[in-house]
Amino acid sequence: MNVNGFEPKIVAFTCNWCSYAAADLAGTSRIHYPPNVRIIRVMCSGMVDPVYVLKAFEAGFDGVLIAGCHIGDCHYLSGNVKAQDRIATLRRLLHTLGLEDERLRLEWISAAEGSGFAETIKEYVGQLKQLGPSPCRREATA
Amino acid sequence: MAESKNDVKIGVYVCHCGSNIAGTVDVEDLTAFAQEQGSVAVARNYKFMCSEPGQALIKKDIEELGLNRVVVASCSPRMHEPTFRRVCEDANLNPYQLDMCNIREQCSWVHKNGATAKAKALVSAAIARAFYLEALETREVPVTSAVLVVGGGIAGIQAALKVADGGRKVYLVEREPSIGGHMIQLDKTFPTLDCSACISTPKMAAVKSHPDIELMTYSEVVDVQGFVGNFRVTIRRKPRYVDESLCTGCGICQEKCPWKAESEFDCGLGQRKAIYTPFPQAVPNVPVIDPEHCVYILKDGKCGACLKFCERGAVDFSQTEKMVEIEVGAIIVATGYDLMDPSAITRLGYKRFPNVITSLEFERLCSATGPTGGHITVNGKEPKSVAIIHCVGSRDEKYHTYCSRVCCMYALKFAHLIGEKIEGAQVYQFYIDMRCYGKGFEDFYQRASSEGVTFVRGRPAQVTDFAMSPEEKGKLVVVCENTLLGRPMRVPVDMVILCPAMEARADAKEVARLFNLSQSADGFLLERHAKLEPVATANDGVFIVGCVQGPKDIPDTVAQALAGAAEALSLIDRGSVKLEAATATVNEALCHGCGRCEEICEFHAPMVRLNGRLIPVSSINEALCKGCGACAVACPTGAISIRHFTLQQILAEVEALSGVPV
Amino acid sequence: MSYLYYPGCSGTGTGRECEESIQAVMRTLGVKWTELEDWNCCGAAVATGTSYLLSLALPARNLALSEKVGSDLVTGCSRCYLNLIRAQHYIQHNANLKENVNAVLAEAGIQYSGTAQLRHLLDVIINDVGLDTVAEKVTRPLDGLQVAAYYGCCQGMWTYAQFDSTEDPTCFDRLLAALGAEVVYYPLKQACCGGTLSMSKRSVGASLIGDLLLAAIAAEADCIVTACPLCMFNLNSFQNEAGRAKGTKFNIPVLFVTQLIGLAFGLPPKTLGLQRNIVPPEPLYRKIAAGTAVSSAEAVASGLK
Amino acid sequence: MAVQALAPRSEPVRVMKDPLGNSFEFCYQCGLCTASCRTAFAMKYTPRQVMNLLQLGCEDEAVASGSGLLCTACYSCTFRCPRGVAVTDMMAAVQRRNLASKHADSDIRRFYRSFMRTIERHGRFHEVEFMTRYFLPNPLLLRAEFGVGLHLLTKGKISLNAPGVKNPKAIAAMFRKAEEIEGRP
Repeated sequence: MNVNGFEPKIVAFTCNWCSYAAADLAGTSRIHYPPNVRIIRVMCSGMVDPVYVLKAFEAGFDGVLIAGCHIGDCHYLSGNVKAQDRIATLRRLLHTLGLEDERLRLEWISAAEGSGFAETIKEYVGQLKQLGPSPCRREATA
Repeated sequence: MAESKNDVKIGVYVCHCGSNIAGTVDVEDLTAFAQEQGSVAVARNYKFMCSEPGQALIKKDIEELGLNRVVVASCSPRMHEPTFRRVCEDANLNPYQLDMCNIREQCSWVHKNGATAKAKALVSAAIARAFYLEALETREVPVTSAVLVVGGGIAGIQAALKVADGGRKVYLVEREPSIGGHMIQLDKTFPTLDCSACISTPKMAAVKSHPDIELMTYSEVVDVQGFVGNFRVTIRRKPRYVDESLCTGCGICQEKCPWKAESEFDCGLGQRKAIYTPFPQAVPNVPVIDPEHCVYILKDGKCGACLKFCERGAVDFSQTEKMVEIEVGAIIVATGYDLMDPSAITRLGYKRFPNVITSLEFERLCSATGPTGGHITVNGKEPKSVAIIHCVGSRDEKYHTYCSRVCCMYALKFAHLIGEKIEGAQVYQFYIDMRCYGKGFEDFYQRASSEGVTFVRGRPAQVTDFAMSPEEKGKLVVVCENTLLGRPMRVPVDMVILCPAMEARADAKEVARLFNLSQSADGFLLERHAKLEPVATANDGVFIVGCVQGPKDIPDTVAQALAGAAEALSLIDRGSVKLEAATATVNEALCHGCGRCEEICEFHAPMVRLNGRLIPVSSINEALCKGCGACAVACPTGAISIRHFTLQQILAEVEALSGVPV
Repeated sequence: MSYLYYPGCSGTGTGRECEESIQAVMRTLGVKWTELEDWNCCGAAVATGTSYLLSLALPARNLALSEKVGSDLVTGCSRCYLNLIRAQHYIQHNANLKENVNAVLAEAGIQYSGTAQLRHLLDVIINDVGLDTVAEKVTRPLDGLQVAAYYGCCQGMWTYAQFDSTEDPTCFDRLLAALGAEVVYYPLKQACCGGTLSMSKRSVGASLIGDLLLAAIAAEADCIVTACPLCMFNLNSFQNEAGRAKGTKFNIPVLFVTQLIGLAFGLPPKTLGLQRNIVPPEPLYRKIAAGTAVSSAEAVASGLK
Repeated sequence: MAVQALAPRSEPVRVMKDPLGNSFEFCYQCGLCTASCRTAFAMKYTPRQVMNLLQLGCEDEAVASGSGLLCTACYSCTFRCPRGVAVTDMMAAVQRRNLASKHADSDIRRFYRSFMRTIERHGRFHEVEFMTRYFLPNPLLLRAEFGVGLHLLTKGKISLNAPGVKNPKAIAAMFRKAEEIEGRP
């Protein structure tokens, strides 16, 4: 279902070396995408503490995107792999909170993939519109 | 830093960037919004914040209003963070108390509606984070004034010479008995056709005689400890069984040694003795004894011809493997490439037909120092017609998807050399695309074409000895499509030269692990940035040059070698290195010394040891720490945090971002 | 272990001698199998020309049938094997395809899950029975018999990928060597025989077959051995046409692999369907008899001569 | 006769774009497929050229050429292609469209149709029925094949009553369903 006029709020943790650079490239190439996403720059996707994700949902975000370098390209060799490993357990935790899998998303976007970044955001916003507001948020408003 | 909430004075500076930002974002509204945020002492906007007047504006406020935090809302920090950090420093504010807010690349340039709202969110987040920013000290450590060069091919040689000429100590480590690498195996070099040995042997000699170069051949790096500017390297020196200090290189031992083996240097086309130097111009000109073939070693004590005949008594079977430890400030990895073994592609007949050979084997056949003394013959027969097959194992997802970059050109060179050495020889080039992109390459292409070479555009499927016509009897037949005519072709020839892919060394993985580097998908080692950091790597102080990074011709290899030398020199000549200030730090009160951080860190920065009160706690070697944050997340007690990216700071950002509606 | 056997359409017709020899040899080797019940045509080389989906669904039905029983499905026909393994492979790697195929199979009241185990006759003989066992059964070694081992194309590309090298398979050579035969160097061992072109486009088919025969003769082979009924049919039936295409006359025996194994086992030619071979194989008998120390009495008894 | 200049087309190519492996777009025209092909010499357009025509959107040209009919599906090209293009499947798709088009050689079309018809009717191949369907409309063919036919008969290699599957209707139903899902070709 698509909640009328519902605008999902997304926070994106992007690694400084690839995905943040990709977002910059999307900018320099003037590739437009919905403003629903707010970016937080971290040095590495492996730096994203589960606490940040939980906080984000608690604070009322509808989706959390963690974006890093492609596997094998990590500036810190394997930070992205660590992030990947962590996501699984984190997902289980989110389940218990009644949050759907789609609300936490992991993407590898290289510094060269400006359009890729824009596409990801477009696609994700659409997906979250289908999904509707985050349960946490619904409770908050209810 | 004991600083109470109301001591914090934040200045917010919104940049118009001409119309780049102001055209989409309502900068006045944004400034007003910023002004209302807590702890904000002043909020201003200006046409170009990065300009002189813009910078002056900020400096003035810091000094006059006593700001202790600065938020600049403009372009990407990847663009101007260094600029504004300098501004802060000039005004005696710690540069780490600046936060940049990206409202151009990530806002005004990518949104129309909602740009201002988003800008507000971003600014509020920056302000929230700025509140928790701490002053950080960038530490400096001295640099060891010596460089390790790994690999004695043309890349390693050139890098070593350049660094040594700069007056710095160089250790050059080579696995083989002599330096020279692949280049010394080549006959002539394209496109200028100068003799490979003639141009590389002087360089090799220069290495030997250079006072600042310590050459270690027949040796391998086995361990690397430490960090940028301060590496501790362990080198294994294999027993040569010949005392380098005594040997005069007279060669009597090789003459008298009765035991033969296939010559690696001649690709197995020729033979060498059990005690040997790979080739006459070897550097050092000191033989090694190959324990696999020396009967004195195999059947203890029998033979010993070399012992008897060496007047200097340099032969010394009592030698054993030695470990040497050295300290260097920078490392240049130049371990080169392997040539793919084309027998994997059985249909091309390599190893089945003696007259199907690889490019390197052909180089040896052509070379005056080679097994045939420079006569192009197989089993004593001189070919009257030769097929040269390009892209063997290159540009082929079954083997290597990349282009090996040098084959087109040396294939043209081969055609020329054959024409030179064999009267009226017919040469066929089987190519897919002729890639002659380098300086003077196209001219060489033209020249070769004018010398009666036949070009057939098509990737051959097969090299067979099945004759379908009298002309094909007793010949090798190359089966392909002439793609320009769209006609299948069968070309009978006397010799086939395969141009196999240049591939990553078989032990590239171990090398990567040893020096803490990453490999790209094709197996070659990965540079830090494909364009702007071509020889630097993810591991500060370690540089990769030549074919270890990817297929290259000699000019490109040398250019990289010199770039590596420049990087190494600029690093050690600085005398000290600034260490990343945004590193991990341990709160001993919370640490249980569980060692989870030790396990997860790729850079061996954390180490658990007993503290003053003999409690096991983790401590971070800031010189090694890259500030990636892996340990902080892994730490079960939250004892570890990353400076400049603390839990507080990021949670504050999240909180603030959620505050402003989309 | 016991197998399910998929004879394929040629077994009752053009490939009858292949079928007969397969049965005879497997009996001798003590391999237990039952025929796949209610099997259907795999679509041969023709279904692809009509419908992509059918070219997968027809073989898939047989795979599905075998799944019900649960034992390995064996076939001695390369084309059948190719179609079966192709279907298995494609369906496994394309969910959408699997859906469509099962939609088609539903019409026949059956579904394919993907658990079927497919085996090639050679695979079973060489890797399950084992060459040692084969060698033990040899009573009339093929000493001095020069054989051109013709692997065939789709075999080379698909079959051998499963249990041998794709580009340069050798299992055939090993098998024939175990029989005492001398495998000659046959450069066209993986060149395609033209499949149905021999019928649908004679001029082309005949010339392809001609090359194969020429190569075998050039290699001084006494006979060609194949493991594919279609190759068998082509190389036997069109030697005149091939001769015309190449301006020569051909008369070289072409045997199905199990026919030659059978001879080495001393089985009577009739049980191996050798009388059905279009090019008379008799010259080989003499050669075999000569090459081995068998009394003419035995030879007569076993029908050699 | 003047050769008409070839112009690239924009309409989408209809041959199967979803084979296992890459589609023709990935082809870089090295010709390894053709070089590996035993029948390419007889094709108007070699496999590589067929891929090129598809890349140019000139599918009809490829279909009309009938090159697809000469593919024996030996898969050498597919297994060797350096870009992983499923050449064999592409050729088969072109072949399908040719057989369904006005360009089809009537004998070849009948060869395929007769073959599939016997399978549709019996679930298995049925020599006699096939031969009747295939040869009767063109007695010349029959004469050409007479020698072989005779051989087969005398050697007892033509079964006059080959058993079919238990329920041929089910097979026929499969044929219809496939057509319904795919449309033709």
